[in-house]
Amino acid sequence: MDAIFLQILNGLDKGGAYALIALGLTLAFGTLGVVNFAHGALFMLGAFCTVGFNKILTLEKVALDPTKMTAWGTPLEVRTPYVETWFGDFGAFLVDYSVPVSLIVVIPLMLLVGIAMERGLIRHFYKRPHADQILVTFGLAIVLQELIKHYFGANPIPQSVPEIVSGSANIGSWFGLGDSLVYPWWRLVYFGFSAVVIFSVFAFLKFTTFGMVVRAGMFDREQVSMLGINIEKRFTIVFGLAAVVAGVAGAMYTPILPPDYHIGMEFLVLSFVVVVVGGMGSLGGAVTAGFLLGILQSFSSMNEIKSILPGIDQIIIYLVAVVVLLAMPRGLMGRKGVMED
Amino acid sequence: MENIVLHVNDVHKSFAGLHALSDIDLSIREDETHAIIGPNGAGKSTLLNVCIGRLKPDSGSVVFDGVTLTGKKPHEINQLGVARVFQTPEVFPDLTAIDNVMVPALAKRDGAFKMSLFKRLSREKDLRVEAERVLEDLGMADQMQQVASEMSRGNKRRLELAMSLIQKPRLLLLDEPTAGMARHDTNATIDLLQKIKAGGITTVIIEHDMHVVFSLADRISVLAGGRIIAQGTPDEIKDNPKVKEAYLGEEQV
Amino acid sequence: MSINDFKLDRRLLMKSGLIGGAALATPMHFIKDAHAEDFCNMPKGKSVTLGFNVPQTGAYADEGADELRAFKLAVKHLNGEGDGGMINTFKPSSLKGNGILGKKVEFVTGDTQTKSDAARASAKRMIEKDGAIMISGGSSSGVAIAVQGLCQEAGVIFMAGLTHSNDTTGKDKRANGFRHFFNTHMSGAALGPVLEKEYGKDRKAYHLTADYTWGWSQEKSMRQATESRGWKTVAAVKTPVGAGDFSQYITPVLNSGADVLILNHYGKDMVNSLTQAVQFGLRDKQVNGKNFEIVVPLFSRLMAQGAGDAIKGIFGSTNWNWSLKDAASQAFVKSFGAEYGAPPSMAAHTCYVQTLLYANACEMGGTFSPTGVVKSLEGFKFDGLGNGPTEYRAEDHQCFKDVLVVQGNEKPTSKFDLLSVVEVTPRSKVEYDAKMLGGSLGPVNAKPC
Amino acid sequence: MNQGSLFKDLMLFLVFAGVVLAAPVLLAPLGANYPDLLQKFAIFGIFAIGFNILFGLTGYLSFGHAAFLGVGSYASVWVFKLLSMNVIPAVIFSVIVSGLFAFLIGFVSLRRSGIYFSILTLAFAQMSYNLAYSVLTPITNGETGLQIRQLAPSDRAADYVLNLRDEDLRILDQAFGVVEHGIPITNLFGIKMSGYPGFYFCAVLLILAFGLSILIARSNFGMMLKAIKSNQNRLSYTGINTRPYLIAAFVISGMFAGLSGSLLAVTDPLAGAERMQWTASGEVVLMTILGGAGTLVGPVLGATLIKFFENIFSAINDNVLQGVYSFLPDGLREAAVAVSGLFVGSGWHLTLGLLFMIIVIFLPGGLMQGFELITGRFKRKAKAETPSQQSKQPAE
Repeated sequence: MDAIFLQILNGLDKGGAYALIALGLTLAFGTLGVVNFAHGALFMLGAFCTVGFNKILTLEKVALDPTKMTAWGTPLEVRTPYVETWFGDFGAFLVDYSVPVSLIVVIPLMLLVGIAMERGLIRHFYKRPHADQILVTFGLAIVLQELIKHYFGANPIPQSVPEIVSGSANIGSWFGLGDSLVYPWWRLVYFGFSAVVIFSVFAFLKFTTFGMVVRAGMFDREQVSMLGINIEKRFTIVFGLAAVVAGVAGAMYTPILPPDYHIGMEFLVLSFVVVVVGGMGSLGGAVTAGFLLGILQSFSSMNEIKSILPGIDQIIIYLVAVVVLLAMPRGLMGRKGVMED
Repeated sequence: MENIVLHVNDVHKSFAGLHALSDIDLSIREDETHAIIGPNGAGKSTLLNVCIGRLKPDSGSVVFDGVTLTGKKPHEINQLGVARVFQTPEVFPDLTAIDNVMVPALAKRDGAFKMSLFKRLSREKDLRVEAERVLEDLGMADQMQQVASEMSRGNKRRLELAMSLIQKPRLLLLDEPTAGMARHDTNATIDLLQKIKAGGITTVIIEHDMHVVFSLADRISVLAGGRIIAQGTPDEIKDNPKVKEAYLGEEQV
Repeated sequence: MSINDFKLDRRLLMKSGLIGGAALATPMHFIKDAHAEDFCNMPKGKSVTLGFNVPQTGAYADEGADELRAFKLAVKHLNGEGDGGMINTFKPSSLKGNGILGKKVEFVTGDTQTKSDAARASAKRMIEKDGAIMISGGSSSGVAIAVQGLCQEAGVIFMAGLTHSNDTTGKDKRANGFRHFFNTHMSGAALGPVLEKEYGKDRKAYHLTADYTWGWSQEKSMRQATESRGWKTVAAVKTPVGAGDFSQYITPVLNSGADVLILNHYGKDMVNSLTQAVQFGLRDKQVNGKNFEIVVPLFSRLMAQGAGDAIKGIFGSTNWNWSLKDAASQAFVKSFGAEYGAPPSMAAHTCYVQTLLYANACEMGGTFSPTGVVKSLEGFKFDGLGNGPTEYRAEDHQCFKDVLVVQGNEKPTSKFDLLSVVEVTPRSKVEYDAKMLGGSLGPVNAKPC
Repeated sequence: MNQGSLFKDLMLFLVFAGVVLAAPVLLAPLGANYPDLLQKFAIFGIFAIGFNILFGLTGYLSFGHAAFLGVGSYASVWVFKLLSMNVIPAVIFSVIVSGLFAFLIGFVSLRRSGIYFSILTLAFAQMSYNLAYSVLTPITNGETGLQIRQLAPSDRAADYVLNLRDEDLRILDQAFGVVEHGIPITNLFGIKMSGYPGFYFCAVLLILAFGLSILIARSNFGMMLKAIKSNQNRLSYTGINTRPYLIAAFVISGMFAGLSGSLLAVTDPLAGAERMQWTASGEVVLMTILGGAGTLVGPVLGATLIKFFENIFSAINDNVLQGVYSFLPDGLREAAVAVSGLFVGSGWHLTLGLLFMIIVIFLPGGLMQGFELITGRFKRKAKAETPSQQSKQPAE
């Protein structure tokens, strides 16, 4: 019973991450019609904004201690972070909270990245064949990756969570289910965070005039343009929004998965599968598919199931994708005519 | 009694509770040109789509030459000898005019599928001659090597007509062949269609333009609110009060 | 638009005619003069070329970069430049500091991408194009076995880099291949006594195992080593390689009744699963009245950086660590640190040692011929390369030496100071019968290529 | 202008054959004239040609073609292990097996179009990869990859079934009394299939594959595929059942992939699961688009370019750069080496990424458009047509 409860939590947590990643992709892919292979790279950039932020916060003053030597005969370096020297306790607090605080940096930076990408590159590819979009965005993804590798190295870089949420929450005691039901605080935070972001994006597109115009534009761009509305400008902002959503998803995920320059590629295929299973052109579909795949993946990893179907956890995502796409021609909630040819 | 080529029996079709077609009975005779007219939203296109298998009727059947078309796939219906020209010209935009016509020619000769991997298309001399002739007949001798996407709308429409004609269909369905045309082009189209008519092809034509209808049609069915309200020769239709009522305020008959 | 319409003018036709003519004459130029060569890529000039095949892209790129640093350092030392590093401590040494057999050592590099196909393509280039006579490097067993097989076919020597699977010198051993690095069996054998001492006999272990050959082999070795000491195995669960998020495999551990989690993961999988296991509070747990513990059988300091604080206090094994105090290790660390400003990793160490051992074998036999090199290396006993007295066993071309059991440092003094050595398990404790792992070396390939 | 004359096609074929056979000479100045890389050029050329038959002609973008390549490799190695080191049975068997596999996957995946089709093929390929890597290890030998082994001792013949991964049978070779020392090498009736003979074997098959692709592109069948790409819906109203055409194209291109997988095993008998990973499927997509999808020669050029970067650029290290810039004074040389070092060696991916972007931005029709620019045809053509249409055509 506990095991199932925990797997549901795992599924929700995973699903939150998948949904968040897919949400950004489907904004650009399902609605603007751009096959964005650089989406994973945006996720990775978000993560590295956080890493960079933390690096800056922990920049150290290096003093040489000539009395002690390293094994290779140079004086030992004594390092103290500037932030702590300058701000004392507040500095320490900043370092402790660097992951959530970094969002202040991640959001504007990713918005800029997204807008620059759309203006500088993607815009010229709206009318080009999907194949060209794939090639150019894939090229861009590689370039971004290599730049990150150049500055941060290839190894994963750990990020710690704030002290206050570093342990596990005793969920069992909340529901009177005993003490053995524990779950890491940060994962709960991440789940809550993804829910907030998803709802904000939906609310933004649903209740603002901007959102209404964008949704109309997704259905019929020409029609909206004929009304004298500058839909291109709004699409730029939508792309920026997609970049922000991908970026914050990556940033907040860093304590769970120490990021390296390649992390985006690992999420790329998954995010495409989630978006397509959800159905092209449907934000709700992407989110639903994210949670569906997250939960199914968690359950398929249970020993009880693996012992009957060995290796099922390795292929479950793809298996579900095949079943859904064969049973429902346009995924869970896809719109007709979007990316079908 | 003349031969009945197409028989539409008591067809019903509704979309989300809205009756698009009800009690449709229609017989198309061999070699006649039959026009279906009606105000906007009368269900003309729906009827045509039912005839070519694009839409499945809720009840009733469509029988072509003794074969029930209901539930058949588009290519099967075409292979039976039913060709269609679409309202917005549907061609192969990336292919040249001659290739656009070669494709249906091959479909007619080789059937719905043939693995002719090594047969060079350029060696299909007979078909090519025929295709060129059809294009020439339609006044497209100069455009044979032009890629369809670069053609004017009028030329695309003629090309599509050529694609249908090369198949020598037993039944040709034309969906508003003059939609959006200027008067001058419309007249040219009428001439063209008259030529085709003279060649003896059973044709069903959906049209808004009464000038076109009365210049071509042998018989006319009037559709309104998803029902056939009148049927007869052009002269009969002209004087039919129901038709006048249906068209009142919309168009001068 | 397709090429079919590109203009065929007379010039092009003439050119193609020319090309056709050239094509007919071609093969003759490329069949090497077999008689002048006794074995593949026999060095004829004043230099000898070694091929260093390391991951430069992908997850192990940093490890590969460190290996490459070590190779360059070894070449420097062999050519008599720099401070000589471990050449000074290595004995019995036939190295003279004037290259190998008087020929200057040169090297070529390539990118394995940690993929067998790419690694073999890269090694083939070194052999076919650059004339490399020995290939070394790599940071995974799949790649090592693939390249070893290739070197066997081509008739050059393969000195394996970081490869930990039993198969490299077991089932998949080859006469032309040699491994200095230890293997999963040795890890298990070395860890067993330490785990017993630290955690007692009455323990229940839960294994998470990377679902591929190395993972299975590591799991098997750890189960052997722990079960023979009274531990029970509660469950052994296979996890997909590159799973990223391991939460769905970790939560079942919580209520399984196990009190030890053994992570048979390497590289990024290890970083992720360890980080996440610690986040799930496993190490703060009390089970069966004991502290819950995590064990990582194969530790790499370079990769462990990625797990941050999570590695503190965790036991594992390693082939070598820069904190060792013997003269050889210190000489190597000094030389490497002075050159690159950071201490070498165990991957770097094994690559450096392999290069020296190869050079030494050539000097011993007085020849570059694979036959001679194999003969010199087989059964070669040496010391002064950082692992104490070591022997290249003739039966399986595996080095036998002491194995280090390490623990994550609670209070590291620098970002390099992650592991401390808690036990040096003597060679006798980790040795096994060569027949145990199966496979056969086959004949040495020293044919011309 | 889709129909070249027979004469032009023949000339194209002959020039292509000449260039391929002379590749060892032509590529010498680039340092790419060693057997392994030449083999890779030919093999991935075949792969890309086959992929182009599906993608270039029908517009259906498969993201799982590497699965067929992988299956072809495994099938070949199994033939080597069980029957004979002669490459003919292996190649034939591989093409058949991958064709069957492609039929199965195509039959299901082609029920959908557009992105849905792409994801279905991706899903099948990823499942194949994941299973081959782990659960199917008894057939694929997992991460290590399936290899040729020494013969099982004859007295063990009774229980060989248990140990086939590690001990081989080679029934045909044994029947013909072939004597083996250690692990044998693949051969074509005695000619060893490594080195240059291996390249020429692949080259001949590449030329045949190229010829076949010309035939298909010019055939009635090819015209139907182009019509599918242009307007599939219209085609079915024209009386064509598009599904069997698509399945046939899918199977043919799967067989080309199987052939290239087989040749990978022929020239280097080891079959690993990573050949089936999505990155490998992505690679052939990139090769085809880079060269120019829908063109005849483009895919081969794209394959050559990517393999060239992978093998030659990645091998350039600081030492080599020092040599290249040796003519510069010290300080300048160090700077030049440092800057160039970003793009070669471990930075070769960066160069590749930039190359992708530059080509697709400036040459929307892929390398073939660049080629046409050089041959001057583009300019003449541009007078007749608007440049945008001209440039748009090839990649659609």
